[in-house]
Amino acid sequence: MSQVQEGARPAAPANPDASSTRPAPRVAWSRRLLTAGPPIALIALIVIFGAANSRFLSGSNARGIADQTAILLVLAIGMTFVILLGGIDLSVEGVMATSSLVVALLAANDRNSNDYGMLAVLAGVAAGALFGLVSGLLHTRLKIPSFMATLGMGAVGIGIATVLFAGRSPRVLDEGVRSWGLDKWWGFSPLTYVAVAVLIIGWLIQRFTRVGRYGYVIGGAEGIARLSGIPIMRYKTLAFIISGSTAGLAGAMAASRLGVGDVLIGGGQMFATITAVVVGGTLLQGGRGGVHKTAIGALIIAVLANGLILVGVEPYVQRSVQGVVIVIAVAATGWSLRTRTRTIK
Amino acid sequence: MNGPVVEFRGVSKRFPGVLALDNVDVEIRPHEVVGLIGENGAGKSTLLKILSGVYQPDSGDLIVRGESRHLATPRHAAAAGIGMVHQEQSLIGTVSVAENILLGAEGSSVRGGVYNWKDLNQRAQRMLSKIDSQIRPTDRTEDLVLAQRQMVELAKALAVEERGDHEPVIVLDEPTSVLDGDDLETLFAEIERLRDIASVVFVSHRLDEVLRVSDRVYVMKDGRVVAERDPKAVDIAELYRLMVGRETAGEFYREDEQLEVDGAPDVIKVEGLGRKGAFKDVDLRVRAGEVVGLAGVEGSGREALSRALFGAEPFDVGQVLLDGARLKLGSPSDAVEAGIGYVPAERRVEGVAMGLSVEDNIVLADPGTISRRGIVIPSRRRQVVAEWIDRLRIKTVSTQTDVANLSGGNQQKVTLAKWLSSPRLRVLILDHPTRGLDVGAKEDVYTFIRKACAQGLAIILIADTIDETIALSHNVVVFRDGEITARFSAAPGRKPTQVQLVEAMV
Amino acid sequence: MSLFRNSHKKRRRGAVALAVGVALALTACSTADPETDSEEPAGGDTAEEPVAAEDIVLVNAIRSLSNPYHANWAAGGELFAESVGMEQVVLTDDGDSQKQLSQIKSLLAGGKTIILNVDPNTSSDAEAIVRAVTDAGGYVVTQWNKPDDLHPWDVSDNWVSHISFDGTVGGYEIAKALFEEMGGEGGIIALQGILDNVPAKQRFAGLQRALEEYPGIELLDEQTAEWDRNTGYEVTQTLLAKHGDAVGGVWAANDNMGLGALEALKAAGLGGQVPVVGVDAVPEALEAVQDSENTGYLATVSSDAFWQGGAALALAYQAAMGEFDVASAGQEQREFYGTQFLVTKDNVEDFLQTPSLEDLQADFDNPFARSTGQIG
Amino acid sequence: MAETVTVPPTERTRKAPSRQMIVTALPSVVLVALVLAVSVQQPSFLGPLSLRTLAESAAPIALIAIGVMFVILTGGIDLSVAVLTSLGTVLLALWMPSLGLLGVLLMIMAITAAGLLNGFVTAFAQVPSFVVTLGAMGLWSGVALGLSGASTISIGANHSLIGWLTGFRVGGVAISVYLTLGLGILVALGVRFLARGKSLHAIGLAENAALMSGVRTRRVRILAFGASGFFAALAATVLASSQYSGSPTLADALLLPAIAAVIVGGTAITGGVGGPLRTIIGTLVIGVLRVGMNALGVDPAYEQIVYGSVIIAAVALTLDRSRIGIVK
Repeated sequence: MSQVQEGARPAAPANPDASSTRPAPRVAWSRRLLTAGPPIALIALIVIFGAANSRFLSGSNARGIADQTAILLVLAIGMTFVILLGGIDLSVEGVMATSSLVVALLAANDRNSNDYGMLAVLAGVAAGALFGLVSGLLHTRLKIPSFMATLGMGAVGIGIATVLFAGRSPRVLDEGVRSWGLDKWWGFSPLTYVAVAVLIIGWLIQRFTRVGRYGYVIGGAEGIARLSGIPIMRYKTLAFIISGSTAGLAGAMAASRLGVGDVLIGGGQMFATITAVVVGGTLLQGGRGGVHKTAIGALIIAVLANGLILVGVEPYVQRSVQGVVIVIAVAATGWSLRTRTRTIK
Repeated sequence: MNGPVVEFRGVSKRFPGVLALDNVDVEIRPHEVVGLIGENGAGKSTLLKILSGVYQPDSGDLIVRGESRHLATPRHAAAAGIGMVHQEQSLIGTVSVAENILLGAEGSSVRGGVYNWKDLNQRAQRMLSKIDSQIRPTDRTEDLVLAQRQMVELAKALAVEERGDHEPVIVLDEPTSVLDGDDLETLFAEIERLRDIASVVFVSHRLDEVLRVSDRVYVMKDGRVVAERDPKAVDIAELYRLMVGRETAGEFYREDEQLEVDGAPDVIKVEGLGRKGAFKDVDLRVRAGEVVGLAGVEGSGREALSRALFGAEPFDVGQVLLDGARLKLGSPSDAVEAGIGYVPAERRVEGVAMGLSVEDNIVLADPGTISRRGIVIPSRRRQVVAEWIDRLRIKTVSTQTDVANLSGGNQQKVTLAKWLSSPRLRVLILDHPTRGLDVGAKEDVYTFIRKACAQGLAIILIADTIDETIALSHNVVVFRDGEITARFSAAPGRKPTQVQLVEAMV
Repeated sequence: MSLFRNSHKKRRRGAVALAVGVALALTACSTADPETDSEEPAGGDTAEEPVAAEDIVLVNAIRSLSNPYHANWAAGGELFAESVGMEQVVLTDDGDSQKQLSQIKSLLAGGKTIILNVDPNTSSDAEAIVRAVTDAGGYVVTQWNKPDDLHPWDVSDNWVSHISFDGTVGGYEIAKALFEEMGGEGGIIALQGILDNVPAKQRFAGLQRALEEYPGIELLDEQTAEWDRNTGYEVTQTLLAKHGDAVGGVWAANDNMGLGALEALKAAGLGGQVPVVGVDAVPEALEAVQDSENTGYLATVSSDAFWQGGAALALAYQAAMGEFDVASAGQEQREFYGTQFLVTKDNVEDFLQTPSLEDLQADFDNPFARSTGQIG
Repeated sequence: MAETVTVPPTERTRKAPSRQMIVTALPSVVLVALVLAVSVQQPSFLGPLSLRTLAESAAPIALIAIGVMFVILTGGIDLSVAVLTSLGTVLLALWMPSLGLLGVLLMIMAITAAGLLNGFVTAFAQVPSFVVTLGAMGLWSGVALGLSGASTISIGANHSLIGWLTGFRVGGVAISVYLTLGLGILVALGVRFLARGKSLHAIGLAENAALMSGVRTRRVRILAFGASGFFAALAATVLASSQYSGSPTLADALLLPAIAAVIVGGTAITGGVGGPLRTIIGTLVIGVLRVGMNALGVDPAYEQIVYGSVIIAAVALTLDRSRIGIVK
């Protein structure tokens, strides 16, 4: 129990002298870093790239960034709910793959005679939600660590997608679905508005519902939550369902954008997503953060990717950068919690 | 109504190897503050846990407002109008005060999973005004100072009254342990106020506080209620005698086996040791064959000191000398290699390695005894393990048994064997070595402590009870608020009285 | 990067089952290995007198049957087998190098003489496969992937030939088609593949050659899109933002990225206005080319999988039969480039239908007919 | 998982033995069952050649698996091990032609160092291992792609230096197989007979107790990650030997099979239970499963589904729930 509480708040000092001092200074420092850091980093990046390349700040590129943030943002918002609980969802790429194929094969396509239009998108989301449900149940009922459960489910997702894929990417012919990726509303791709909508919904859930509020409670101190009689399993499972649904939606968005369903359509997204969440300032230890922070994080990642391309850096360098960033972000935010006898696995 | 709000009738609770509550009768009447005192392991916390629905009694009745109740979970207890203020804080830092106060009891404020903040905050505000606190329901909890959080805890406990139409019973478990000065006064003021709207159970190590706020005091000892007193008609000294008084003393603690240590060489010396917020200016010396007992209430700094001496926690200033050589204590392994052993209070987490066999546990600390140049010699391992299982009379099916399958007493013996079997051991730190053990196991432990002395070990003892401390030690050092407030010589026959210690402790 | 790297491009069952079945039948009976040739340090074997037809197994080892390119490849092999009145075995490895190797090995275990026409997963697999086959006295023709510094004549006469396709030609041809469409004026962006195999580098070299010939064309930017459609989309989108209207055309090192670019252009409202070219002639690209007025997908390049599956197998077969004397063959026959075809809307129809045996018989009889010279 | 907590309730003691027995026996049973099932479908499966192929293709996976096992025994995980193997093959291809044997040594040292780095960050920054190694996964794959120019590099000169690993056969089986078995046995002996051999298990089972008994838990944890890197390097050598080259993504596909092998072998993801020999059995189960799926005519497309399910099922089965309070 003890370590878990450490994660939640500064341990109460043993002696009176220290009792009335506020949360230990180092914690305050790391909290300041959490709140102020990401926005500053974002602005810094924009300034740097703006200086490096005049086109970076052009309207068309801004729209490009918005479009490229859309899918990542949707994924990251869902992931935030899981990470707030101290869990993780490594299955996003698999879920996206399955979802994209479900969408491509249910909407009008060049493989079969289905033509369910927008219902296909719903089906994609539903498929994602189902994955989330299974991951959640595996995690809560069987007590399988979330990263293991979702690692497995991710593989299953890829597998199902591969079966549906059957060697050739089915093309989406449905005008409605395609228009998501192709139309422009006031200059922005509809996908951008979808992402914004998801962001708002995510924020409302986090602010006004049990799922959201208990996310902080359970992630902050699961033991206390249990003592307070909160049905922890239910809310954990719900968080995974949310994450699964957003991954499903992201898969649908990718399908509508590229006009195909593909097994590798989510390639690299898991990294980008986790990075976006932790860079935004949500602790992997759980209990701290939120979708509003994640929005910043997603923008940082997208700007970084876009800027690096503009400057002409090979895409796979981003992978290294993101990898390092994840670890540093987690290490920095958890630094003040280190003790000699703390056990971290 | 004027009958008792809560009544324990002949309640007993047994845990493996120990009878935690033995036929206890306690009653809490409306609008009174009941004090509950007793040493560690006297049964206080078990009583409270039953009251708050964490444990259920094996036998006897818990009667709430006239009817016998089975409180299966904390929720049931809360529904019955019983609210806890836990010893270690039970607030979530990252959410608002209101959410904490009504955690798990949002009720009307959450419809269909959707929050009605206005309503939630109003209800929380009502609780806060009851103890007329200035804290705003919308404040972020982790931004409050500890005293304020204590108030929120109170408000949270009060919130249980919303669940029924009756006045609540508020249980304050060591609420003062993290408070001081003005904060303390505010708390007492609150308790006064609570008396008008609720019944209060007040548990504390600080007897003066108990006497000050309570209308009645129950004294617990060895799982029994040994006395019920009127605070006006009793003084601290008597309370302590009731709490710890034991006739068995002498032979029970093997005092006759206590050896003379005058003139024995210093083994470990502690000079000006200190860590901010834990302990300061600690000077100690322990001679070969000597037991130095550290006395003090919880949080007095003695536990922190013992862990620092073992390298499990850091210290800022001062130094530790072993046989005159300065020690580097960067980690427990440093201490172990220097010949310091530690028997932790958290036996089952830090003492024995659950899942490993008895054999592996015994050789865990110093594999050197069973290996040559890093390679295990099976024959020697068998022999060493067998020897110590025999010496400490460890009851186990085989050497390969998972130590988790042993009783608490035998687990403690395994922990002792782990250290005693190491030839390089010079100093043994015992942190509550008899906690949770039955009488038989306790006596064994005492015997081994004496034996260890005979081998010339230096022993630092944090005992479970005061008389244990006095009886086992050659010298007793008393801590309060992280500082040494008194030192007593405790040679056989010339032992200090408990009262003397107590006065130095509080 | 993906945690599930190995997962992609998994295929249908039929072929696997078939392969296993045959492998089974083979392991049952067995014949003596052909005698070894002393002058061959690498320990390979060559057949001085032809191998009896009944001791031969015709094998096409490809990624899978349900990707159209390799499906056509297998169909070509089928045509050849038919022409010599034999059965062909098709091994599919689903992009798994380990599996590709072990499948071939277990087939070799059968003891018959293997006539193998293989498309190694990566150039790293080529050597292992070749050594396995030649050590067992089989005959192998490799295509596309092999380490540059490894040559058939250094290894064994049983490694009959390595056939590849000069990426520079493909890259050059589509570039020319693109530039012509642009009227020799304007700026283009280029999508590079992962430089995992030679073609990527060559195709880009081809582009550069074309650029020299068309001074009016400016290469605004070149970025790798990792052969990937999604990356192709995002890179194109970003480069469009970077260069705005300056972008008059998109050159892609393969159709996947080209099609990604196509989507990005559509999304940018430039669908059909900015021409795109790619390589590989994947069906989607062919369809896009068919309709190039609207899509703007001008051209792609085909290496004619039917020929790759049939003629190359024929070559190995002829070597086994002694009809083609490997030992005395020149290097230009041991490592040569096959012919590629620029596919535009004028000739796209030919590539949308399966050829008949008549169409290919000539190439089976003389596999070198389509050689465009030695590799390198 | 991030912060699993040690809670030692007493009821575990009763369940434990039976669960232990299952976990220990089951893998071997499953293996035998699978082999029978497959050989019924495909008698030639028991023929020397297919067995050889099985053993030789299992060797590198087994090496990687044994590496991860060290980390899993401590209760952690190493997601970067496969990527490190790929990086290893690249380094070999880059260094061996010019440096020869020295190149091999350098590569092994470099990859081991990368493993140790994982350990340092985990132990000193106290960051959950799956985060550290997830990051490392991204970092090193990027490095591998960069160093190799994202291309496959053939090992021309000096290949013979490692070629014998898979090229030279004794009793019909390549040296790499003996190497793997040998190392497995060696590790098993080490656990049994080294004075500190039980440290890994102690940390996995009860880290606090181990720490408070003077076990240098940080050092042990770091060494575990180092071992993981070391075995990754060996796997890289074997792969490079059989592939005659190095490629930045050569071994990435082996992560899931390797983890699956460890868990299926009966090593609990919670740590403290398991060993190298079990892991080798686990590898064989996975290997036979793979071959078997083809033999039984299962669509290769289902492989991933099977892996995923197998991992989850195995974790669920071997997990010691009594030892984890709060699972994350």
